Amino acid sequence: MDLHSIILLRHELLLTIAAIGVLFADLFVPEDRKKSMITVSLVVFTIVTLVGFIPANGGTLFGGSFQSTRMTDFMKDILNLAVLLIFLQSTGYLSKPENSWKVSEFFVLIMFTLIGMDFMISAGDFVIFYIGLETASIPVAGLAAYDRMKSKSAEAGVKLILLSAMSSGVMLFGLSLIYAATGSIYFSDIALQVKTTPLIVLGFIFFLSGLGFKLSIVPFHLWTADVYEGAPINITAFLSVVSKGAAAFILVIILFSVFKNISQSWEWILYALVIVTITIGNLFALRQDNIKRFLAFSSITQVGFLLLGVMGNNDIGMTSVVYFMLIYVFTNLAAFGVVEAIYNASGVETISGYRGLYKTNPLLSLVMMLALFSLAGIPPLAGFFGKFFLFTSAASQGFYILVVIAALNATISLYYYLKVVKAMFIDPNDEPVEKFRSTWPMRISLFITAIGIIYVGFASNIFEFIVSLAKDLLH
Amino acid sequence: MVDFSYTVFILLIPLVVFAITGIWGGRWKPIISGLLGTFGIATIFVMSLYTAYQYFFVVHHGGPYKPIVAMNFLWLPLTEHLHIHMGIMLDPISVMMLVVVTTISLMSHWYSLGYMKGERGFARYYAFLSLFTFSMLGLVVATDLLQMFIFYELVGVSSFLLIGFYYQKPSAVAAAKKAFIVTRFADFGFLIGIFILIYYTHSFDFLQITDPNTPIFETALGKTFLGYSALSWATALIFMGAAGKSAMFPFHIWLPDAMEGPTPVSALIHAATMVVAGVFTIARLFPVYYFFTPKVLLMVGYVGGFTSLFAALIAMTQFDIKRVLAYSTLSQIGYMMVGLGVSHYGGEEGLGYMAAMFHLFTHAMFKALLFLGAGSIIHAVHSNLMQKMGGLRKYMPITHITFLIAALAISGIPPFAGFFSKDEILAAAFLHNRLLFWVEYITAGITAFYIFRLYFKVFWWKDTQYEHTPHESPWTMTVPLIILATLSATVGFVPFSKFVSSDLMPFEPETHWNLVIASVSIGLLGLALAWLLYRKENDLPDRIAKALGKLYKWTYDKFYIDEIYLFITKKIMFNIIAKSVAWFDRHIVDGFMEGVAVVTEKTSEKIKGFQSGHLQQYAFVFIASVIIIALTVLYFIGA
Amino acid sequence: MSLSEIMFYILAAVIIVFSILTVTSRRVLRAAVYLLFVLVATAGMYFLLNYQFMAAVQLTLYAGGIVVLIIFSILLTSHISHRFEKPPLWKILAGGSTFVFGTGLTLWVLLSHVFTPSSQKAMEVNMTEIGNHLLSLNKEGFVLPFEVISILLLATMVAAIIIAKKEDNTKSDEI
Amino acid sequence: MIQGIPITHFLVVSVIMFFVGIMGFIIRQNLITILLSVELILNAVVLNFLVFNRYLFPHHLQGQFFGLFIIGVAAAEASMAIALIINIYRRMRHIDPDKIREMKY
Amino acid sequence: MNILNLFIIVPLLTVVVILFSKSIKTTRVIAAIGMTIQLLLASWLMYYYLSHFGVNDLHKMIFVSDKVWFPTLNIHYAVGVDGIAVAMILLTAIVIFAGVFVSWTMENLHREFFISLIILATGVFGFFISYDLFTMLLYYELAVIPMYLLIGIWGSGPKEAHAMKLTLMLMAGSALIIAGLLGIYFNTPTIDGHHTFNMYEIARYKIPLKAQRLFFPLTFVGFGVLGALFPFHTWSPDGHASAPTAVSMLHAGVLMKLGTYGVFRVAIFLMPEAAHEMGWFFIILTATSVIYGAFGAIMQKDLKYINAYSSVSHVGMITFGLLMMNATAIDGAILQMISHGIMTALFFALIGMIYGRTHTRNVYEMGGLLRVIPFLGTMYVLAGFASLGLPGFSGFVAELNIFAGAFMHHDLFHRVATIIVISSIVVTAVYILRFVGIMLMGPIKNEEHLKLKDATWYEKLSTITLVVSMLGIGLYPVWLTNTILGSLKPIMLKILGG
Repeated sequence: MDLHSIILLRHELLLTIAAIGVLFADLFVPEDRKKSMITVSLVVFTIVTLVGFIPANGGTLFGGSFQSTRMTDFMKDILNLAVLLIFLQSTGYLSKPENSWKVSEFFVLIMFTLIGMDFMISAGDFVIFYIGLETASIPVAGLAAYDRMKSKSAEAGVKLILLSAMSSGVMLFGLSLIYAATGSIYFSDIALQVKTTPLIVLGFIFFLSGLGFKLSIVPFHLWTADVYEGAPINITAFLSVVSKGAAAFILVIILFSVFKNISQSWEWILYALVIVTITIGNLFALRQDNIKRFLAFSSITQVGFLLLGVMGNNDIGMTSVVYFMLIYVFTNLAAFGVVEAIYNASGVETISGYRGLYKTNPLLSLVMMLALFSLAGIPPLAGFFGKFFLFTSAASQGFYILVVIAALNATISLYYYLKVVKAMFIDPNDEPVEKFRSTWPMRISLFITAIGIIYVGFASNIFEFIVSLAKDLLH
Repeated sequence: MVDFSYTVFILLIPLVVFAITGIWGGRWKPIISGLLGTFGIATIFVMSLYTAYQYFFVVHHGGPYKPIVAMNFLWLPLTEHLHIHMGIMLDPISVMMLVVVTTISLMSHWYSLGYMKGERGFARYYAFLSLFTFSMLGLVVATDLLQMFIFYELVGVSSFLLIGFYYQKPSAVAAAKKAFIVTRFADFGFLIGIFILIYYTHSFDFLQITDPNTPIFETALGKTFLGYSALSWATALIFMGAAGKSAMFPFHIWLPDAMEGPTPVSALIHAATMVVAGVFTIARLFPVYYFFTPKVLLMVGYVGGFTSLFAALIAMTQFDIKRVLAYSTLSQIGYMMVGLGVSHYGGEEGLGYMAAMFHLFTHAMFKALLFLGAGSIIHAVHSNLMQKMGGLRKYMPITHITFLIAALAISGIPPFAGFFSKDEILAAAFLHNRLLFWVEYITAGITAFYIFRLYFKVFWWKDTQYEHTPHESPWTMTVPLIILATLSATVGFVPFSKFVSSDLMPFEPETHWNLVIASVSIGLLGLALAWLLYRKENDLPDRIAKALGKLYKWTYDKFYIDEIYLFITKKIMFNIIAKSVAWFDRHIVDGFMEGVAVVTEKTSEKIKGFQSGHLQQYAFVFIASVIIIALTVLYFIGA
Repeated sequence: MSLSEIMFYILAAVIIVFSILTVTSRRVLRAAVYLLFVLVATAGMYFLLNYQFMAAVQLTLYAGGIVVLIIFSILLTSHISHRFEKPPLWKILAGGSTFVFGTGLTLWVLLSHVFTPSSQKAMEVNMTEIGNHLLSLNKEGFVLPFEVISILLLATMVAAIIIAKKEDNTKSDEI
Repeated sequence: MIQGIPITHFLVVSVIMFFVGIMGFIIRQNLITILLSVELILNAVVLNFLVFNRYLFPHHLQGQFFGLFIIGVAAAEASMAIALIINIYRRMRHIDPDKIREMKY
Repeated sequence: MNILNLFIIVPLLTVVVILFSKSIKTTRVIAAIGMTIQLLLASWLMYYYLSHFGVNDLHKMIFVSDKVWFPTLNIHYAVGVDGIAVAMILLTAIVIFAGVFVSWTMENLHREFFISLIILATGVFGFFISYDLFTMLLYYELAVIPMYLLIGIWGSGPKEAHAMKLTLMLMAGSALIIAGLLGIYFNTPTIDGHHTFNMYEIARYKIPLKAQRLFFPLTFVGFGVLGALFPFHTWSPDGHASAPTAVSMLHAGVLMKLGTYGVFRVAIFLMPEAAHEMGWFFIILTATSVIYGAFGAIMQKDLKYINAYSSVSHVGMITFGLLMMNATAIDGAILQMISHGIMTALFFALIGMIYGRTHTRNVYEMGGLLRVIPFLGTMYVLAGFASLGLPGFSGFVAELNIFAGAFMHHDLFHRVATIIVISSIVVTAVYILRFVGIMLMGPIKNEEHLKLKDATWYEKLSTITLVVSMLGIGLYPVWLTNTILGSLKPIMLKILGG
């Protein structure tokens, strides 16, 4: 291992060191002072995040198994940032007495998961991809059941682990078929061999379904709502932002590079999937009262939009996906942050419980409104830009009808986002959530997300930066 | 060459007066507004007379009376070549109208100082009068059709405002609405007529289109629709507008109701000036009608003839004195239309044209007088109904005498003004269209009958016991009456054909003595009949009415034209169309949009079973979807 | 028919029969044991295919590790004599149809695909080779997955601990 | 490769095993048996990889290693699943998938 | 800095300052100051334009500035105005100015109200100053969304449902717009192959007819929804009825014009060939809007519904005029945008004021109000006259241009449609006079109404501003038509040149 390899692997190595460091540090902290691990972990992870931003050129390691590009680095930075925000938001939750004994584990597990994602993103062959994927999902099942005293949480965990095991089984079966047809597990080799034969297409569909499961694309999404509802809010946020972000990114990479030759096929598959994903996500989100479940379906819809970008199948497509992910990090985490803050203060996690929130907690309501409007794609918030570029990307391939369908669905989504806004701002309530002060880390995270929501859309330099990264990666 | 540009003040002064009294009138004493208005009108009256003098005796002494555009500015460019100008065009008829309008307006203003004294909204009243005067003057001096249309609308709205002056009286409100809407409907035709004209000729400037030798109508004449040339349709539609303003059948219904307005308003607007705007329009476009669409001109004549007879018949049976006068107005305007309809072009041939204008002129004087006299009576008796009057000659001598003069004038008894003009119309009809001649001839008799029926019932009949003894009106009211009576008695001697003619050349009309005798005798016949029936209280009229039975009733109920209109508006337009549109909009269109939402919600409810919470079902959906997608894709890639 | 062929068909039959029994048996412990048979038979297949290392891993890790773990958990959660109810009809229909269609579709695709067995010389699969590959940093080397999977296992351990650990402050069950 | 046995025979076995696993996942009445089905699925996949490697690409070991790692991951997955199932059992005193439906719609 | 950016910066600054306001008194004063500056700016802009371009000059965009924003997609932040935009900006400034004064006593959540209102106006200003399609879309949606809060929080009646309906229908429209804009973007055959959102750049090329056939209807209907195109108008009566006064004013007065302006600038200007080809269908729709709206108004009881249906009718006339594709009719349509904007704002302002006094909007519960509130009554009558197209008010000028232009179309179908549309002037007169008669005239129906007070100074200020604007256009329209016609010249070249 020379210095260069270390630089290429810096995200993963740092995270590993940090995770194991925290794990060890935990051994030396007495039972009654476990809370201090929160601070320690936050500091450690902030350093990890910041160091990740040090620019470096890409390269490959391990004979092509590990591919680091500026784009993957950037994506890892986004994920780090998202996780940092989640950590900031989770302090209140972790400070509760029933969680104090497992504080470090929370951080460690998430960091391990993150390592898995980083490897998945940088994967150059399907073995690394698969192991990264599993590393990114198995511990999450444990985290979903983190509130182990709650039956909902337990249910979430078991549903996630069993279904994810099955889906990875299906995905592996697909990979085996692709291996049979191409004779390799390396992306670069497969890309040369892929052509439209039934075997490959079948393998591809099996593979796609597995990835679709992680991304919760309809009809592989059914676990999403239940797990999101049952898991602790931070984990829900993690699942909906970080897991999904990583999966979306690797989907783009694999589709654009490995399966480029059969794009004719996957574009039409995605076409159908986009429509059902957006529509079903919308139809289910309409009726939800539990805010987490609501955000689950909303995130399904958002993934549908994200696939529009994938359909672009060019650097604009990739850029729009990554850009959207960046925006999505801020937007969704703002929403989850508010949900978390309110839940910690009052235990309310239903939309009907949010009635009259503006009267008592105006700032939180405003952040929530910003987040929801951004999710709905209302200018000048970042979500508008993100969504517009996704549409642009799909339109660049001539899928105008799809854009119309998607945009009309965005209108339906606006309906339910507005329902939340309505609950907070318009509906009267005799007993609204009482006025409370959220923790400082929570405030910081909400502040960062709010700034992100407002600023990222206008910041064309970010977009252009991603474009240059995408060009690097794809050409 | 005399500079006529000062004529712009004839328009501007009333406008300014309107603005001032309209905005600040409520703040100061009412009488100030009245005086301001009256003096304003007096000024422009003088200016109009001066203009007439200049035009007829200085500039064009002895004719031909070429039109003069005194002022013109671009108001609105429609296309690159088609611009709407606002301007002042002086030609014989517009100068004549300037005089008529300012005269009657002045009289009305003056008269109103007494008549409207103490009314709430006195300033408003004068503001509206000024507005009307401005609009009417703008109409008569219009240089192009669209300017005319614009002022058509403006006189319409002034008329609306003035009819609805007593806006707290529901009947006044209804009448105002009716007047406006009926004329608006006619204006709709007018506008389309103008557009058809523009479409084919690319011109609506009077100077261009009224040139008898103009070539611009060729395409319009070439295109036909339902057997008539496009130009015919245009002119017919323009006549529709004219008929609306002039209350020709079937647009006449608004005029009797318009009597809800203050009486001086009826005198000014609904007798002398605005209602003849239609006649004026036809006269203005006379060469177009005569040379290019003679059939339409004939139609104008027939509509006029029918209206005049029809209205005269109704006038015989009415008891509201203002309504009698209103129907009389209809009838007289019908005369003017007949005059135009039967007229030919040039010199003696164009007698009808000249006669129509002449009748317009004289009619303005005597009809205004009749109305103001009626106003004076109403002022004294506080009622409009003949049944509540009688024997008034003792109480109101000046009113009585002036009214009698006017009645004689309208009956066509020499030497009063009406005689000359009506006789010339009859002569023209006699020369060119016998049918119309006979219609008008009979109408002349009926006219004399109903006006003297009115006269006798009000001033003779019986000695009614009044709650408050009626007394003669103040001088502010009687002086205008006297002035107008003088005019009614004398203006017949104006050598009108020297000034106004169809081809702008003065001419000397022949006198048809046989016609003169005939027309005077039928007038006297009517007068005598009225004398017989109504001089003293008796029950003969009632018995006659009974004997006529249905016929009388129909006439009394104005041949149910109002009811037909009501049926069309209330039943068809409101109840059928508007209600069904409202229903359709709420239930079908909006229902569809709501339906989309409901269907979405319902679907959402229906498919919730997919999210059953059941682990294994999720797995099944997962696998089944994979298989289905695979099958579909494999089918499509042709495996 | 050679010995290996006979072996193959026996193993295949065992795998298929016991697979089906695994998912149809109404006694959970038996199902686990049937699974064990399947796994062992699969290991036999690996031997046939000349993958001794994999067979060994299969036997130790899968048959030895996982199944034992599962059996323990069965003992924790069920009574041995307990027979569960028959699955409801919709499950049978759903499961059966997925099986039929899934197998049909996949086999149709696989059987219609012309696999051309490689004529290249087979690589020796001995422990040295495997060791070399596992520690190689180059292509065909698997040191990275090897490292990552260790992280995965560590993470799983930690996660399993927080799930399964008894809490001091809560009254635990008899488990 | 084994003389006399075509690759397709292996594939039939693995495919049947795979879909039996899937079927089992859907029909079983007990979370642990569902886990057993998952193991069947993964086992079938591993077999697949090995067969392909041996028959089609005997010159490298990629399939074998993939299979190896799948077994490793499967072990982790299984232990995690068992931990969670036991957790469920503690909460609910049963592990019947039909009754674990607190969250739905 | 480009002067046009002030139209964005001033409102935003106002919003920021309002954030620190403590009471309604300071809030409204700040808002009033901000919007007065805005009005002055707009007037100055108009003056500047008039003084620089005569009738026969070559009209150009002024204050053009173009900054690259997203270079990869060639998205620019491009601002610049021609005469039409200047006129629309002036309209917006007038209406928002009046709107602030109408909301003078908005006690409930005053800061939030004024902020939302001003953000709404910012969106509108932004839409009119920009000529990059992306920026336009951005501002367009920015203008639409505060409506939800404004109606939902400060509205009346079933406000939530109506606000939702309005927002969703408009956003559905904008969904179509997005697809349409992207279609235009990707189908413009630029020489260098770089796609562009620059409207004037696109106008230099001919989008292939096949693409136009898809994207013309998309953009037309998309913008048409905001222009209350039949049958997508149903948000308008409900939304307007529930909205607070200033919002109704701004929405009917200005926001609906965004729709028609978009129809003109995007659908027709960029895809004239399709507009020629498919125009007939939309002419049927718009003509239906005109007549249908007018008849729909007759049977209404609620003042706001009456005006909303009337707006459907009048705005239908705008799109109708635009579809006639000749300078006169389009000139008329743009005049109508301005005229209807002012007129309907006046209507809604008066309705709000009357409602504030009588606490009912049901016309049948009112009567004879002219006597107790003469100022408001008179203003209402004036607004009515403007609405029915009386000469002297702006409505007449606009309608005359539309009708004349439309009737000059060489195709018989267009002329027949025109006649149908013209007939609406009669129906309009019917319902306007009917309701004026019922509400303002006649005897007083409710004794309570005798105690009503007439307008306060701020009410007078806002209504007089609007009336004066109406008269300013109506009495002497040439200044405005010259501005519009001059700016139309280059546009007509594209539209007619094909």
